[in-house]
Amino acid sequence: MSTVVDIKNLGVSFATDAGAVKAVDDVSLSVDRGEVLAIVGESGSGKTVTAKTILGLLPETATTRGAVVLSNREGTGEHNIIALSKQKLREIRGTDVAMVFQEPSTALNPVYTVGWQIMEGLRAHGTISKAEARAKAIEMMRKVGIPDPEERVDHYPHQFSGGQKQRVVIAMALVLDPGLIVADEPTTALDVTVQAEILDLLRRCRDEFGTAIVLITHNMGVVADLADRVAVMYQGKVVEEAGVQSLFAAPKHDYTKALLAAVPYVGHGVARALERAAARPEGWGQQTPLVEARGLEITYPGRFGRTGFTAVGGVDLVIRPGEVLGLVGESGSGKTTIGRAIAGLTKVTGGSLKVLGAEMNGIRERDFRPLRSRIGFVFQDPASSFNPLLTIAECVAEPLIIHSGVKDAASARAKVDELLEAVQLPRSYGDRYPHELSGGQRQRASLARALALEPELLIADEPTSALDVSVQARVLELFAELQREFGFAALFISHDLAVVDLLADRIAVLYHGRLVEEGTGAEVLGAPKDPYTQRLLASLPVPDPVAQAARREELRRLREAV
Amino acid sequence: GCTAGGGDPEATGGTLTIGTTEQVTALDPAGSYDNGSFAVQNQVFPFLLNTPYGSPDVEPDIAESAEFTGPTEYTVTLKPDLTFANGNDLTASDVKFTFDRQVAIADENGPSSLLYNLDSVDAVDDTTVVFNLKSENDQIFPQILSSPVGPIVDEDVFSADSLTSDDDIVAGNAFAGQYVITSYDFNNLISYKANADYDGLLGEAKTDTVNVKYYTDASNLKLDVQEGNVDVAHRTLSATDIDDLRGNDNVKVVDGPGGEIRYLVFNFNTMPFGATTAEADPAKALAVRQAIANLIDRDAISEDVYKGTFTPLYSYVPEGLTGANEALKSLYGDGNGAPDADKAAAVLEAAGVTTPLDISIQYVAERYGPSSSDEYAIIKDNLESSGLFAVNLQSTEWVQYSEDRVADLYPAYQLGWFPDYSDADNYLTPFFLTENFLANHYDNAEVNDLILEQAVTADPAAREALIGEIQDKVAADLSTIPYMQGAQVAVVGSDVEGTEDTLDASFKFRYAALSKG
Amino acid sequence: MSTVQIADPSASAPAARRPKPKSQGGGFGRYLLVRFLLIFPTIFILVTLVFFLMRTTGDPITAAQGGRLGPEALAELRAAAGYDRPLFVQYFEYLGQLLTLNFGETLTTNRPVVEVLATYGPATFELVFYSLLVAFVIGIPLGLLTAYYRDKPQDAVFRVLAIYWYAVPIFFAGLILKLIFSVWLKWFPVAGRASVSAELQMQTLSNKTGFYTIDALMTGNPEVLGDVLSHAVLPAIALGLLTAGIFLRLVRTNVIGTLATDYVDAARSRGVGELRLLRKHAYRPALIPIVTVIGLQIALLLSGAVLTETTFEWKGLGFILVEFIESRDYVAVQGIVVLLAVIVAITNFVVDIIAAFIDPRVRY
Amino acid sequence: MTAATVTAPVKRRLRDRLPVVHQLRQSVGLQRGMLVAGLVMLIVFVLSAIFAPLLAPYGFAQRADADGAFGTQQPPSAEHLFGTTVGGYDVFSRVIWGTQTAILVVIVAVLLSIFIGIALGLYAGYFGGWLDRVLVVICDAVYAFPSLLLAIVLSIVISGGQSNLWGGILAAAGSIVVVFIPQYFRVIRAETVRIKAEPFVESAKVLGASNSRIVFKHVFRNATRTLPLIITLNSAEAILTLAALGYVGFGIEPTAAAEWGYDLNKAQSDVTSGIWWTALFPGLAIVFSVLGIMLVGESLNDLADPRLRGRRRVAQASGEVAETSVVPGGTLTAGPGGIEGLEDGETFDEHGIEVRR
Ligand SMILES: Nc1ncnc2c1ncn2[C@@H]1O[C@H](COP(=O)(O)OP(=O)(O)OP(=O)(O)O)[C@@H](O)[C@H]1O
Ligand SMILES: Nc1ncnc2c1ncn2[C@@H]1O[C@H](COP(=O)(O)OP(=O)(O)OP(=O)(O)O)[C@@H](O)[C@H]1O
Ligand SMILES: [Mg+2]
Ligand SMILES: [Mg+2]
Repeated sequence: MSTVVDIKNLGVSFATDAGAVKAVDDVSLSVDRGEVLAIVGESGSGKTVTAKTILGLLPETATTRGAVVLSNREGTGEHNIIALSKQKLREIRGTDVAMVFQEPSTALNPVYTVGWQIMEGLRAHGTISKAEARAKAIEMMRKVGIPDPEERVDHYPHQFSGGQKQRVVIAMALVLDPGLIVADEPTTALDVTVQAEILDLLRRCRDEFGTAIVLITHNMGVVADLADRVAVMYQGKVVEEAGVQSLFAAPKHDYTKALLAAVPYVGHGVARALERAAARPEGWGQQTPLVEARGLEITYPGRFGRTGFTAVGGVDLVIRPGEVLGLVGESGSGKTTIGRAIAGLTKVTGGSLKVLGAEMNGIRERDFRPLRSRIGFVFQDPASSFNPLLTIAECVAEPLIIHSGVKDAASARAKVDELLEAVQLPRSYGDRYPHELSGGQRQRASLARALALEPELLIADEPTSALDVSVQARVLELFAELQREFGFAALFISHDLAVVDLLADRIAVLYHGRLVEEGTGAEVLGAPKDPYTQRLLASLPVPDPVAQAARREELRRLREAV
Repeated sequence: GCTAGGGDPEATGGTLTIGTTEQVTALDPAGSYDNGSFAVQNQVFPFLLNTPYGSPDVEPDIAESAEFTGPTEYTVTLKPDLTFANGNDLTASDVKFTFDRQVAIADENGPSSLLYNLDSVDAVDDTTVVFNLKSENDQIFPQILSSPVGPIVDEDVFSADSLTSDDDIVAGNAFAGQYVITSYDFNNLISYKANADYDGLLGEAKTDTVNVKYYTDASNLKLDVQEGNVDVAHRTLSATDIDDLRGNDNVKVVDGPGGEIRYLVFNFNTMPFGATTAEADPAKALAVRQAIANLIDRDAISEDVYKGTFTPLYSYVPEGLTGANEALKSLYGDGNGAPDADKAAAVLEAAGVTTPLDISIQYVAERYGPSSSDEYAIIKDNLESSGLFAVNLQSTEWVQYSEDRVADLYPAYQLGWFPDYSDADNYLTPFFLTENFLANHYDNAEVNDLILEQAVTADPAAREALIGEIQDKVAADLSTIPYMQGAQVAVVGSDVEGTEDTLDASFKFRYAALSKG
Repeated sequence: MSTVQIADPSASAPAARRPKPKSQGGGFGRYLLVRFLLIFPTIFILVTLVFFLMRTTGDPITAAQGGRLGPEALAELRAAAGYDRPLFVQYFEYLGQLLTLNFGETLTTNRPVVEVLATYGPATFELVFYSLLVAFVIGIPLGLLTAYYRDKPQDAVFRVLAIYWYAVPIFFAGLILKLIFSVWLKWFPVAGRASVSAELQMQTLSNKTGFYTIDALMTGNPEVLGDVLSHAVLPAIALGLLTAGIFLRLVRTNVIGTLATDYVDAARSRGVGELRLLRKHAYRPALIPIVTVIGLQIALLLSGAVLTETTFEWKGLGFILVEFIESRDYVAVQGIVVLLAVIVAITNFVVDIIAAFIDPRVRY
Repeated sequence: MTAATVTAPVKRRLRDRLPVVHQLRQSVGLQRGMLVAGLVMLIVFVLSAIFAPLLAPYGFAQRADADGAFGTQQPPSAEHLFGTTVGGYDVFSRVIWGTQTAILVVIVAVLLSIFIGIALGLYAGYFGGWLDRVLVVICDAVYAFPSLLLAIVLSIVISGGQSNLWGGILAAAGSIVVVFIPQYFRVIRAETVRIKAEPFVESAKVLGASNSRIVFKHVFRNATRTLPLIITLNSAEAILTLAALGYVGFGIEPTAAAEWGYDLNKAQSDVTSGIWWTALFPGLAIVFSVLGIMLVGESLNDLADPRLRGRRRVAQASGEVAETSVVPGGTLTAGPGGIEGLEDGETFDEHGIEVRR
């Protein structure tokens, strides 16, 4: 095996008025033909910058040191990317190295057909007739698994689903048959089920085309699924590099250890849930539920008189006091919609939804407002759920001002400080503006605000999806602790089974606006009955290369069975 | 360069291009009462009576004779065998039709109000028309027949009870003046052709084809005449433009007497010490008017603002018209037309007016040309530099102005006047009768009677004397202060002849007099 | 751990919006219909607004005869014309007329409003057309150029120039253009839409359209066409440069925006050259917001046309409207306003269709 | 997208929070050049308005001094730097005094339209309903009407065509106001509609905050971030509209105030007669002031938009190793600094993301 790309002592700094700022520091890596190298590491550690260097895609403000030696597929020529002229760079991009982007919907130009975009790469490199290019594009689309490629070649990006778009992006990368594909978080924007398919496709790229892949990801499951070798980056440096098995089995660097420890596994929560169930008082099951949905239906009105869109239909669910219900499902399945309906943000259009005894179907805002003090809401995106013009203390004080008759933020300060400490934020953070906090800190402040009035019910809509794994772990822990302490009931929404599993007493699985399965973690995750849940579980890559290999088999069987 | 040439390449010799900034309202004489429309009508419609080149007085045009055959009976005999350009006969019946429809239509934009003295019209035979008048011996009536209400129209083309559209008139070729219109693009371009059938007072047209281009911006017209793209620019170039063109060898600037006047009106009720003010005192009010009359520097306005295109006016009837005098010249200022601040101060002191006196003066921003503001800046200067007045000067948009001035809102204000016909009466009757259009509450029974008398005085000399007397009396009262008289100015290419002939006191600019050498 | 809900990094880039939910697809025709129907409330409001505004400014009779007639005579005429009746009576009368598509006759010149529109509309249309042409030819390439050279001296120079074009009042620019190109260099005529001889030739056409370019073509005389075109040059430049400045800015902003999107980077990673990136990948998506704004610019352009028309003796709607406002010709003003509203609405309508043509996400 | 290392952040200093000052400090290179040029022009403009009585050798309506009348259309000379007008006024003095009129109109126009526009925009955007729809259609209709013509009609309506200083200024400003209100309305409404859907507003709603509290505490201040930019653009437009009104004959009486558009109107025939100074200087004054304002506006726009802003300083490396976390590319991370904040750059530079040494 020969080396496709050899990165030697790469250093990347961004030139600014205030001097150089280093993003990548003395990184050396190499990838062999047909090998998948995964780069993991926390956010901002320089993964993307490293990857972009391989394609020479860094902005003009960047200065690079070291060498990135790229050889072509045949192994006949070598180029040091860093020293290459613009024109030369253009020539090797696409032929020697290609890139797959994170968000397929933004990596495709919306105003051109996908065929046009695939062909463009072909025509940018050498003379090829239109018909030939088209034939090649169709063939490549077929290879990446797009049905009816003859027809779909003339479709526009928006006419494809997210997974298909990513396939098209991969097709574009493959069409010039490059020796190396750099994939920067290629599945982050996709549902787990789709993610599994794309990972399959990437694996086929390696196996059938012999393409080397540099795979950048946060997701240790993906690493376990696809990578041959793993490089762990931390603060611009590669702190550890090892084969995938040995890395998972015996991480050496502290950061790697911490990272692996922070990754939630499906099944870890089962024991905890059992414990909690056991601790419940007698007759708990008979208490009136805080939330009770019967045949809940939510339709978004269509614009310009079009028929509306039914996001949620015929959902039955119950949340009892002190209970955490986990709501999972793929993107667009209606999770957020249900959460918002319970909080009175979205109108219920059918069925019945009782929240704290009030019937939400047809309720008026005025009647619901008094009940709001008993409900807390934690938003998915901690950054945008704070008014950027108010300090954290003012934000956290707001519920107190509204409901407990406190005059202003200053007089609520004592209580606010208490709350901040409860979520383990130093008091002094209260004087900062939201943007002056890190994501994890903001999420904690958000929790503090939601808990200010000691609500009976907390709705948390993907509260950790914007966070890094390690930060997520800390926030989840805190959430669990607070839940124990305050004893609120919660609707915990997430698309991540493992996260839900950690916290929830019961798990509800939503699919296309319908509840397909509901039960305790052990029931749903241990012995899923609904085929969708089964597929979901099987698609979830576990962060363990050995176990994952077995699961892959299982998933393949499952797919074939369908 | 690809500059478009001015002249029409096909026509030979006899083509003239005229540019104007006036606007046409309608070709139909019953639907228009403005200079722009009348300028067109003058070329293409015949009049019973008209002013010959070089004179303000009327003579029979397509009529053979016109005279009073009774105190209220004005008989006009047409020349025989008159025709319109379309071949229709022009008979007494057309004449009767013309005036009957004016009265019947009485369009709000029309001049029918000029027929205030007309009772009825009889067509006695094909060539004889009798106008039955309401009041006796109306000396103005012949002038009226040459005014905007007088163009004779074809009864076969025009509608008897409604306005006839420009296109119908042009299509019907209902013309019998010196020219006919061959191509008509409303307010953009009119093309005239000499009318060989015209057989009236003014004679044949000197130029065969005349194109009139309508401009909206005087400076564009100025540039075009300067560049030779138009041969004649008439009404209205700015004073600056004319001044500049006077020094240009490619063009000639031709001046003639003008009937347009500017005057300052006093509202006898609301002016300082006016009848309805708190300290009403007619003597003091008169002193104020006199002081102002003493202070206005006409020469400065004429020279600085108008560069000679307007000349000082010292009476109510403009110079050039029969009967005009210079009544104000001797009464006010230094006696030679220049202002006299000491005299003004003395007048006010004698009347016991404490100075400086606050006075508001209003003018119209655009109605009377772009220079009104400069004109009034000078007047304000004149009044204030004497130390006798503190002037609050304001300008107002025309429509509001017209409403406000008759609502007694303005103590003193600017107005201008364009004559309907070139007779002194047109500068007296509308203004100084007890009931007048100024509505400024000026009421002098003596003047009122004199005005009525001159209108029916048949003897020219006696009438002239009366007109002089009226001017002297009003000058003493100062109902208004006239101060400017506009000259007619045409700028013509150096090869254009005949302009002098038509820039006369008739205030009718006739294209037929012009020719290109 | 992966996340689904990564905030769309280019959410602010208009071209990179998330695809619309499926339920909204297929309704484009309906959307256009609604858009089209919106013309009517717009017209209704404008007409109402203008009706009452105009009535508060005085009446045409005072405007025309205030310098000749006394108050009683004026009042008599006003009564005869019906202006002394209650406003609402007059208003509903007018609405009734409008409903029967009767625009009436102008009060000052007694010409059918429709005829007035037919005379002056084409002039404005031609002027706007030519100036848009200038604006496109100058504004868009320069916009691309400045985007390409962003923050380089070329960029700064053209941007300042664009702002300058916007900052120079159009009448001032017109005056200077005339002095330089007509009086001094004598390249172009001073003003007007055609010279007298050309106009006379076009007058003889039996089926003249009022669009001088078309009429000139119909005369079959190349000199006439040349004459007409040479008259259009300066006004088109005066108005066009102003618009070009706006376009340049727009194109620059949007192209820079799209240049920062992932798909441009993606195309770059495929080896697509920089110029092609600019021309194909950045420009076309950027065109969508540009086209939309151009639609909104039409009203502005008509405003600019008022001044251009006065400066260059270009007898169009804007110019004539000022005259009608001054003479309080209610009927004419209202008629023209209806036409303007229709033009603006139709433009926006067409712009939507064009935008849809550029943007497949709307089309399907 | 961006990663942030949040080291104990210093509270933003005042100079970083003042709108224009902040942008000035933030700008670099040519963008700073444009901003500085614009600011300089703007300052000259404002100063000459404030100090007009000192700067102008004569009054705006002065036609004569102790030595007698100035004379009309006199070419530039030592006594009259820019010559005199057809009305016999000193061009230089009128150009200087004209800044006062222009600024008054700008202030009145912008103030009036801002208040009304914001109030309507907030209301319509937040509450929606039929009033919203009606207002939107009305504003669209007004937008469809050429603004200059509307301004003409309104100047007649407002002042009855009267033209003393305040009559003239109010008429000009008033007519501009009516044209501008729809613009402010549109912007504020759009912002409000957008902000209404922001999680922080929803979170306030979930907390049970009353509508008025949400509108004033949460929506209002966030909705006004783009205002400085619009204000500059509208100020420029106000000057141009005033000039255009003056030019078409609806200007302010020359003895009441000096107005460039009016002077240009009067100078029309001068220009074609070789008298260049009466038109050139008022014309240049318009260009100068509008150019200055536009340059500032354009620069603010660039600096507000992360896509357009030139790269700028990144905070000093502090060398501290701090917690790292993901900052999602949310749109509303602006500090109280004002107009920018359409971006995450604030966190990006002030608080040291690139702390990698
Ligand atoms: N254009 C740029 N200018 C200045 N700094 C930059 C630029 N691009 C990236 N950086 C900085 O370089 C560092 C590494 O960024 P990079 O995008 O490689 O992180 P990453 O590991 O991919 O993180 P993530 O997981 O969030 O994608 C970060 O601190 C980032 O802020
Ligand atoms: N305001 C809205 N108007 C119309 N449709 C909507 C609206 N909000 C959401 N939808 C649609 O309703 C469906 C469910 O949306 P919802 O946000 O509840 O999904 P979700 O399960 O939370 O997905 P995700 O994991 O992506 O957050 C989606 O198809 C979405 O497009
Ligand atoms: Mg990255
Ligand atoms: Mg969601």
